[in-house]
Amino acid sequence: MTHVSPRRTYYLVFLALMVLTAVTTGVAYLDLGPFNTVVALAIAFLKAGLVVAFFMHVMHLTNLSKLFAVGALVWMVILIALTVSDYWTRQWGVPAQGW
Amino acid sequence: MNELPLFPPQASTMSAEVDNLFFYITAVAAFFTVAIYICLGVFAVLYRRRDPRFVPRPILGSTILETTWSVVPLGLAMVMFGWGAKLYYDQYTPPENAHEIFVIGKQWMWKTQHPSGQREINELHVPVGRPIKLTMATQDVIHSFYIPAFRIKRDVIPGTYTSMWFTATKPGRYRLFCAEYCGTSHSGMIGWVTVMEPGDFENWLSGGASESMAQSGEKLFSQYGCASCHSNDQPGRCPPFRGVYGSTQQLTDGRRILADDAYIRESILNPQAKIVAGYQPIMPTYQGQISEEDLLRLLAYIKSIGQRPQPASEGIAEGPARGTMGATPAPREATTNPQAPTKTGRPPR
Amino acid sequence: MRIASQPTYAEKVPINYLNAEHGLKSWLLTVDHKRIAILYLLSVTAFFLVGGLFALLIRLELLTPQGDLVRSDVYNRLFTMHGIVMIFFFLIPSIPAVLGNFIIPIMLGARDLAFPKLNLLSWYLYMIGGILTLYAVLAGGVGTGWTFYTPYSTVYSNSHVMVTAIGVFITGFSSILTGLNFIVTTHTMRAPGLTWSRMPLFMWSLYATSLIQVLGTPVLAIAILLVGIERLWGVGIFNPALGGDPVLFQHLFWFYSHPAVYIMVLPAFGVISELIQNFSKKRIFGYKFVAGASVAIAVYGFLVWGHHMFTTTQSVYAGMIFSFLSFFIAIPSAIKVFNWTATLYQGSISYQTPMLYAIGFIGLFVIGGLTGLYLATMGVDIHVHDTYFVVAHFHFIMVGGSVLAYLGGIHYWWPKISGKMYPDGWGRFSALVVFVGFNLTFLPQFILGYLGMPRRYHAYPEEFWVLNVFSTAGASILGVGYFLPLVYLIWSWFYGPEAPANPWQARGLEWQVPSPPPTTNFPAPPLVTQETYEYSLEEAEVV
Amino acid sequence: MSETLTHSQHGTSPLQHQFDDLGQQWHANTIGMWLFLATEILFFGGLFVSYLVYRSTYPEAFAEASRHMDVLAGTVNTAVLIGSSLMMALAVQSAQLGANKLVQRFTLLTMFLGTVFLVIKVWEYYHKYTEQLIPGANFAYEGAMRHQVEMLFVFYFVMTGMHALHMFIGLGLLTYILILARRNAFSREYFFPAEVVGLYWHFVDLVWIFLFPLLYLIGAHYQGPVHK
Ligand code: HEA
Ligand code: HEA
Ligand code: HEC
Ligand code: CUA
Ligand SMILES: [Cu+2]
Repeated sequence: MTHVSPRRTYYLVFLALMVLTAVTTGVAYLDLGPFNTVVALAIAFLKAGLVVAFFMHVMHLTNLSKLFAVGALVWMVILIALTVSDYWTRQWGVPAQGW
Repeated sequence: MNELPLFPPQASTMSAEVDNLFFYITAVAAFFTVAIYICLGVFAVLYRRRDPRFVPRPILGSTILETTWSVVPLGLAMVMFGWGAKLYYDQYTPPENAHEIFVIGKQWMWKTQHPSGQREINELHVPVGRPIKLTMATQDVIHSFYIPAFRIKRDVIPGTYTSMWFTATKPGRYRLFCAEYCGTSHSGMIGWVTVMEPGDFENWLSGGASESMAQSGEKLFSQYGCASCHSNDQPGRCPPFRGVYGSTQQLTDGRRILADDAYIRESILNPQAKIVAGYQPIMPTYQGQISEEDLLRLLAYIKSIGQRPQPASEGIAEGPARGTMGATPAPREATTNPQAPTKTGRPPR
Repeated sequence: MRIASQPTYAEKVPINYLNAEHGLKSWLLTVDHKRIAILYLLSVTAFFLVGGLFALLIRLELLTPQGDLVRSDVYNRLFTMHGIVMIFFFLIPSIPAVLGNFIIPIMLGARDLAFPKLNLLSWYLYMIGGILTLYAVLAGGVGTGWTFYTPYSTVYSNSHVMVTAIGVFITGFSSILTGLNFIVTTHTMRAPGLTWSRMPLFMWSLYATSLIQVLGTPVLAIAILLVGIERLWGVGIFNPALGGDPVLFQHLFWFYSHPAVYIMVLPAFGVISELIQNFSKKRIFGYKFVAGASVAIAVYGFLVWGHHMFTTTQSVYAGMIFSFLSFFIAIPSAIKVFNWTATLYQGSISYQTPMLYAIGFIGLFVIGGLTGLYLATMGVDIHVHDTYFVVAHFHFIMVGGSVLAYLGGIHYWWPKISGKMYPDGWGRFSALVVFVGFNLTFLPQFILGYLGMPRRYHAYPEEFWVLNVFSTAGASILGVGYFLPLVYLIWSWFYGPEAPANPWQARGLEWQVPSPPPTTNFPAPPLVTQETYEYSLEEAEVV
Repeated sequence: MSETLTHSQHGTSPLQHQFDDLGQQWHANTIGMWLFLATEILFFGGLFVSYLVYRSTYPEAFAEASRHMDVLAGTVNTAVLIGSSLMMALAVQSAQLGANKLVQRFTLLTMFLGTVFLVIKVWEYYHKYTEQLIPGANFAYEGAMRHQVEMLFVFYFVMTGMHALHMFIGLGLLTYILILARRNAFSREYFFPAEVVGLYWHFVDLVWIFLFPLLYLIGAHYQGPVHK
């Protein structure tokens, strides 16, 4: 029911996380237009992925726990997507005088 | 206690349409209700327990039946959706020639003002047969402007303009309610809508107000010191207003935006949010200093000197709302970026 | 050591969960799911009476068009407190926390829930939240509507919003923890042989309910927290004067509160599935569809919340998406209704009290659900939004549906819970009274709504008078209908005849243990070899 | 170090009465924690979606506000928290091996780094106070988009405040693990309290991984409103 990872893995993951932190801070000072946000989020997701995969041992979980983890993310996407479907379409194709 | 109406009067072009849809749904609902009740009743009698030891034969189910009673209701429901969405869309698309009336909700009354200057409280006079567009604002909490006889209702949300439109079809007096809970006297925020023959309406309009909304707006314009900067025609430190309303404004950050009600409102309350190209951000904010009523008058004034027909499709495009939250604050952005994908007309994000 | 429980085991045992220990402390510190269920039963009933009292005052005020019984401020607090108490403190915990708590572990063949201490903590959180809310009532009440819409709730209302918000916030965590407990229990505590496809339908529906509780309630918590922060520190989150958007609050609120209506109705579905089968001695028609529909409702339920916001500044397109999806949610509900009806076909139906409630439920839920279709239709909702049509819609589902199912479930499992039988004649009579009173109260409200009577009105125009009188008359009858079970159930607790282990010849592990069950439920984990609803088998063979 | 299922210092079995065996108990505890984390994700999700709505509405104001964040403190804190996550992972690993001494050491290190994080956080808050950037209470920023700028600070305080609250709860749970380790409770069979608390602690770390760029970094390259 359990999997013990070698310490080395943890140290490597830690190193990767630190490097990514440095990168994300560094990149923030370059003006990439809208890509600043994209890069920042991409790195954040990468880091999150590392934590979940190695520190939280998601790979060695039962399918059920994986399902809950994924489910929570899906629900988060529902929350965001449908809310944003309102805010980002409020301007669409409304007649000239506004309504 | 001797009145017992069971159905509301139909007094706008929308009433009959909403009622027809209502009858359609009622027919579907009645069909299923009756069908289920009959089954329940018949089974209840036929299969009542006679012998306590009798064990009925189990029936596991039937995929064909399950599919039927999923697909058929869904089909009927999709008609409701399509029909309802169409009515809704129509309701939010005022005709071009609609006559505009301004409405302000506050705890706990409705104030209305006609462009020609007449003001009313908890009353609204409109002519029969002419599309009327209400532009609505609130000074405090959310209210909701509701005329049951017209089958229309629209929330009035602070911080933005909302609007709705209708064409009354029958002269008479109809109830006007506030439908969104707004505090102590929510139930007292009611009034009457009076629909008149066009001739009577003209008479009614001509009696009363001494100055039009645009005229009062013009006075306010100097009163609030706007005139110290802005003039109608000479460009100087400030943009002139001739032709502004309804045009597309070029902003310093490259966006182009349609100057509609919400844009004008924002330009006054939060001028720094969108700076017109070629000008400095020197305009002071008037947030909290101008009442909603005066704002509407200023708007009427700026409209009166600025209205210019807007070509229907001019590459007007959309983007995420910036600076304003509401629906009217629909400051739409136009694509200036030549290499932007233009198929949908949306600027790249 | 696994034995199939012997039929003799179902006979009376001298020591059961009720008399195993004595004293107040043995109740307040218990971790036994059955005792915690009793704690919930008592508190939920108390809150129902409080909420019902408010309802009675509302109806009395509306007996005349003028607002002459109470001041408008008081009236506003009445319906607010009525809504808050009924929803958060009565209906949401009712079936899951009372019946679910009692029955789930036994149905699954377990000794207790997976986390008994957490279960007790849930009850305490619920009580703390409830007492804070009651404190708010006594201190003068809260008058924002149960929906807490901003900016009224954050900037304008001078009632006790903070205390109530904290109360609801805390109760939310009770709900989350209960849901979590049930899900884990369902996954890990099932008796050997009790596969998912053999699981009772009550379990399926509570499982689906718990998913909603776990995934939806935190968003309510955060929405309420933001309201509290905005109100306390006067910062701008939803306040338009400070750059916020009041409609964002509505998004967050309904992201929880629409799924929450399924928290209130799914457990009812589960109860009805049990009742229909056991009182017609017939396995459900289309087990897989009925079970799957519960989960489908839990999932779809999260996709439709914007249908409460058609008249706001919500974009037309988002509105269309939400409307479109709202119709899909009708399908799993339809599947349930049709399958229940089909189950009766060629059954052997007996009309004891629980079954009367079950049939009443179907009849009223159908009307309540179908009127939801009017509301999901955008063009019509523009007219009936925030009118009594909506009030009638949700009372049909929540009172005509869920409350009836709750009463049906209480009557059904009462012999198990109390070990006593109640007088069935009185039971059937009061079920009838409830049904009549209910229809008289809420049917006229549909007409009122389409006529245009707005909800949350303290006084109303004269032309709505007659229908309101009907409604108030109905509410009084309804009150009597609720009062009767209160009396005879309490009576039976003390004086009723002893109940056998399985008074209804029903199926399900809970009927295999004595009434009332011993503290550990089963002497050893039972082995399940059959699906739950095998009426043709002799009882002894079932386990 | 204890090997047997039923062993602990006090002679009572770690197996709780409602479970049949430790495997079942482990399973229940792990999925319980994952479910709880699902709840937590949606709890923060409500905040994130509000943030998203306002940021996409007021991009400039948010960038402007973000320039007032202390990027250095934020970066250091990120590193500190990741470090504490590493210690946590090592503590869990030690528990899996039944090495109670190591569990104690790593748990203490985790708690130490967690505390450092909170101290830096408080220090940051204090600076916001002296710079008069606390919304509602003393917000002295007087630029053009005052309210919109203030909005990001509201989110800053609510989000980091909620995060800090979770850290406090985490510290409490770690204390519990410390006590268990001192009692030599962990063994190769019975280690899941550490594992479950570890999941929680890593989750808190995860939240911060998103908060950091979203709050601190969006203004780093921003030069103020463009006025050509
Ligand atoms: C338990 C509670 C519960 C349940 C289960 C439901 C179920 C449904 N509700 Fe309801 N609703 C509420 C409680 C509930 N509601 C509350 C409390 C409010 C008001 C909140 C407030 O503002 O205070 C509300 C408000 C509300 C609104 C907003 C109204 C407004 O404010 O303007 C809408 C709009 O779409 C709606 C729709 C629906 C729909 C489509 C369903 C569907 O799930 C119903 C599905 C069921 C059926 C359809 C019946 C069975 C099917 C058949 C017999 C087959 C035939 C079917 C077809 C032809 C499709 N509800
Ligand atoms: C579970 C939910 C639930 C339940 C069970 C009920 C039950 C009832 N409700 Fe409720 N109602 C809501 C949920 C519920 N309601 C909600 C959410 C709202 C919206 C609130 C808002 O707008 O914010 C609402 C609003 C609402 C209104 C609209 C108010 C308005 O908009 O102005 C009305 C009006 O008739 C009403 C009536 C009733 C009646 C007559 C009952 C009856 O079924 C109640 C019958 C019960 C009794 C009559 C009590 C019996 C008790 C005794 C006899 C004992 C006496 C008491 C003591 C000894 C302490 N309700
Ligand atoms: C100190 C000078 C000043 C005063 C006083 C002032 N404005 Fe302005 N206004 C400006 C400048 C400069 C601009 C252009 C830059 C911008 O968009 O902010 C502007 C822009 C506008 C616009 C947008 C015009 C367009 O072309 O898009 C409107 C509308 C407006 N002002 C209305 C008002 C009103 C109404 C008042 C008084 C209540 C007022 N202004 C007072 C300086 C001023
Ligand atoms: Cu204004 Cu209700
Ligand atoms: Cu809903």
